[in-house]
Amino acid sequence: MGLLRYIGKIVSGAWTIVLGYTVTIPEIFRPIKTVQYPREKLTMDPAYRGHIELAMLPGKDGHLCVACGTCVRACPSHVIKVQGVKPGAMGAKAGVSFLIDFSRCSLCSLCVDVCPMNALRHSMEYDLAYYSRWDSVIDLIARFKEQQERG
Amino acid sequence: MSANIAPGLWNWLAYWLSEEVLVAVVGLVIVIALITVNSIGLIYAELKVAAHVQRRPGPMEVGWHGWLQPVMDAVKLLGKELVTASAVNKPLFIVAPAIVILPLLVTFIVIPFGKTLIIRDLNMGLLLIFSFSALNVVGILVGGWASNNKYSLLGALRSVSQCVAYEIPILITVMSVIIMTHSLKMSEIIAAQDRVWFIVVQPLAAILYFVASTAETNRLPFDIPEAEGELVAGFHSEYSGMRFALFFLAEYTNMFIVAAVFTTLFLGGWRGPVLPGPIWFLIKVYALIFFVLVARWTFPRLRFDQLMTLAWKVMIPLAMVNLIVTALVMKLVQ
Amino acid sequence: MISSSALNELSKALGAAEVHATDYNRTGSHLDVTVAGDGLRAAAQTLQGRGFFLEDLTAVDHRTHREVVYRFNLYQGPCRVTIRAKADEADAVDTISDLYPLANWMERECHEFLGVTFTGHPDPRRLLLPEDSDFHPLRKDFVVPQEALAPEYHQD
Amino acid sequence: MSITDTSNVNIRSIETDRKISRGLSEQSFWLNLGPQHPATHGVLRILVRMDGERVVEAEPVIGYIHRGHERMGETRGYAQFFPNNSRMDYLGALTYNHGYCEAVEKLAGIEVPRRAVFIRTITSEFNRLSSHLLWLGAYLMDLGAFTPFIYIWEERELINDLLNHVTGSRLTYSYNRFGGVHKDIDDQFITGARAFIKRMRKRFKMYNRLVTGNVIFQARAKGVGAIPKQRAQAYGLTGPCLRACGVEYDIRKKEPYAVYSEVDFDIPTGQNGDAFDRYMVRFLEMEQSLRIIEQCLNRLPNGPYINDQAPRDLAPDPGEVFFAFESPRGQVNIFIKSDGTRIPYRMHWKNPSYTNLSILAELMRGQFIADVISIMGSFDLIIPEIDK
Repeated sequence: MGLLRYIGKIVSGAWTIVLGYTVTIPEIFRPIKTVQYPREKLTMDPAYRGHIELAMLPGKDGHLCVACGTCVRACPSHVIKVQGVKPGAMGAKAGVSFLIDFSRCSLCSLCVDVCPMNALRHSMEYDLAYYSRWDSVIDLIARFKEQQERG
Repeated sequence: MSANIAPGLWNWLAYWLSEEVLVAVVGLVIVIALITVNSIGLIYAELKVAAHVQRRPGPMEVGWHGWLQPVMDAVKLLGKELVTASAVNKPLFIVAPAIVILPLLVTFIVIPFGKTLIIRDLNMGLLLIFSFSALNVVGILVGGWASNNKYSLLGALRSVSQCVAYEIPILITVMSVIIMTHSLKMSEIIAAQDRVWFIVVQPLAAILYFVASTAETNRLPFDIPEAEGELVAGFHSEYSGMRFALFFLAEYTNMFIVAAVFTTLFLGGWRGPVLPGPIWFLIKVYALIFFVLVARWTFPRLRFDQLMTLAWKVMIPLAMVNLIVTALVMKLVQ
Repeated sequence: MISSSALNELSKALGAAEVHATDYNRTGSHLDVTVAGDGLRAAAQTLQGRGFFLEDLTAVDHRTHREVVYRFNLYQGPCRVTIRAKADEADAVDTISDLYPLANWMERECHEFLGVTFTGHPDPRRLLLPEDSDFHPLRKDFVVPQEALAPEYHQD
Repeated sequence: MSITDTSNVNIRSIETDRKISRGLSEQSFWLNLGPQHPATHGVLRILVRMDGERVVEAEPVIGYIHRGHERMGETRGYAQFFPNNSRMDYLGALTYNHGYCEAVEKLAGIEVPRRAVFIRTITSEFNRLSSHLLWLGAYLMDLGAFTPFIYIWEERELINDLLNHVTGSRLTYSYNRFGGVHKDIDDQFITGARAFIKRMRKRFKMYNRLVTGNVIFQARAKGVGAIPKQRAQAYGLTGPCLRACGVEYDIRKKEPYAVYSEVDFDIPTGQNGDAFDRYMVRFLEMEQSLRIIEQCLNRLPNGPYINDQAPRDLAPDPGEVFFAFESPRGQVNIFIKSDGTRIPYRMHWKNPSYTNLSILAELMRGQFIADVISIMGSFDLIIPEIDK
């Protein structure tokens, strides 16, 4: 009896080894699943939250930021710096400088949530790497103008 | 005067150009080339097998489908600094990689690649292979000890006990083949498989040899001497550059030798239809290695004591039974 | 859900010095009592005898004094008992780590962050903070040292 | 050769050293597992005293990445703590997010629309699934099998794509908001989720063939690191580690939050409390998660996904709340005390990995070094969660 159990254990153990092979060997002949990153790129889902940028609205020239500073206060990591000027005595304030330090941003979307003007949205950028900490400071106004020029 | 020298020179030249020496020298060159090419090929195969098992393409950048990747790796390793930690035992530390690789070179003397493609068809061929490939473990022990690293030492100790445990089932299973061939000569073992391969006659011995030899080569699931999850890199934790590469080379060469012996013992060596002998030999060897490669990417690693249990409580009894049965049958057939 | 009479009985058994009104749906605990300094171990023993396990252990800095808050619960169903123990003038509370091994680490954490000493703790070393730290960062009077604050990003 | 020389090892306490070395052979030595070690999955360091291959005494040394989350919680507004949730437990970010929201909503008395609760449950369960999947791969990698680690990424990728479509992130989600969620789910998500459930059920069979039944895996996991039920309870283990010991304790069942009281699911439990049981509990839990998601998808109500009336700048009335929820690793306790200002007066988190780790020292005594790795792997430790 003991001998039979001993042999049974060996045989069943060996069988699970064979089962393991039956999983992995067929996989060799199946097509590849991975994306060859620098050569091919995935398109990001429209919902993807990259770093923030100023929203571009069709039929509108400029951005909507009025430099109210709500996003500055909402930001948990004190990433945002906004400066605005009043163009004249009457008109509303407009943001002239909107800096974010992306290296400290945690992409929580709180600033987008609180913006009363809906001036902010998330960009689609995901492969960002910098040589210097300076480079991670993004001027959103300059970025907005660049995008506008490109159309 | 020139007349006196000429015959001497001629004799001297004739001696050095004699078939025997020529075969030895050319053989050595070929062997060194072979182990390098074999290792590079196997590293490439490993990278690609691992990748495709995991549904990735593997290396694709250097050369067509990345075939130059292992070559580039070798170049990189050549260019690397040979770090010697201050607390190591320097002479032993330096000599260990050589101890690992040199005995493996010797074993190539008797590997029969083809009917005549064998450096020396020694009478004690099989014995020579086993005695020299067992020396491999001395290098590992020396390297692990000399590293003065606790992980390395643990790896080295494990390696020794593993090798001791698995040499025994290997030798016993081989014995049951030798009983049938009445010879340790490689060519005669192959000749004995004229009608039928020994894998058909001795299936259990073949399986046992395959498992035990995988353990001998420290391949997963038996790679406990270098278990990276536990011992970081085991016995070669402290090695870098070409010294590390030599350990690597030894591992892949060892795999080749083990598969070559399996082919000789159980798969009829170079025998096969249509294609020439050496090609058949290599096909069989690499087909076997393929299974060893896939095993690494399929199974978890055994624990140290389970490895010993497998050797002493499963493999050795089974090998003994196999040997006894073989001996009895041989006696009865006579 | 546990009946109020059972809770009354339990609070008596715990020797509660003070029973706080609590609403499970609002605060998350069924019973909320404060025990007097030396009554803590007795209360913990009582709870252990009734099959309660230690769920949480922390302290609150009330500026004037520290209060250690223990939470016990039952595996069978929710019956969360909050026990509060006021640390004495020397910021000391009896340890319960011999009763509940879990309390060992929780008390160590509590000690290093809030400066509450657990009398009789077998291993009062620092756990998460550096071994030589002499500050208690969760105390309300703790001022973050200037050099520990993140430098401005422009100074690269 | 100085194997007994401990001068180059950072000994934590010479006292402990002396205590341990009494009655031991001269061969025993200290070994530093970590903070940089392939099997510790982060900067966990375990100082072990070894006698040959056996561990005599082990002591986890933690705190290498302590960032002071509790202190951060006490210096910033309620909503500003969202990003911190996912930095504590990066694999169960959504469950943490969900739990934190529920706790604060309880404290401030914010109503949550039904649809939002369903969405939270679905996303939390997806997160639990992806966390368990990663654990499965990482555990097997500790045991030396590399390939399952790659296979689980395929499933995780699908989950991440689905969650990315809703939350906009792939790992450190801050998706839940007080009074609801950040973004509604759409038909693409629902069809994707249904397809995923169907596919996942097939993949479980593959994992069973490749891993569960494998003789080597069973040898490495069965009977390894068995925790007696009493010890598990004494150390206050939670989550799969406790359930593997046969205690049927799951916050989702015992103190249901979200919609867990309305959906039908089981709590898988083990018997022996060993690594294999922990594996099985997690494995079966994944199937239960699929069940929960399926039921939630079937019953998903229409309506708003966020309570518009919820105040932006939260300043709850003075009071305190204790809230427990089930993260993939076990019970997380949140204790928030408000003094009526916009910043919490006291915020305390009890993380399951932290309490689970405290039993490790006891569990490792007398084990093989290889088993130590297996035990650690089976605990599913998340180091940022331990170090807070």
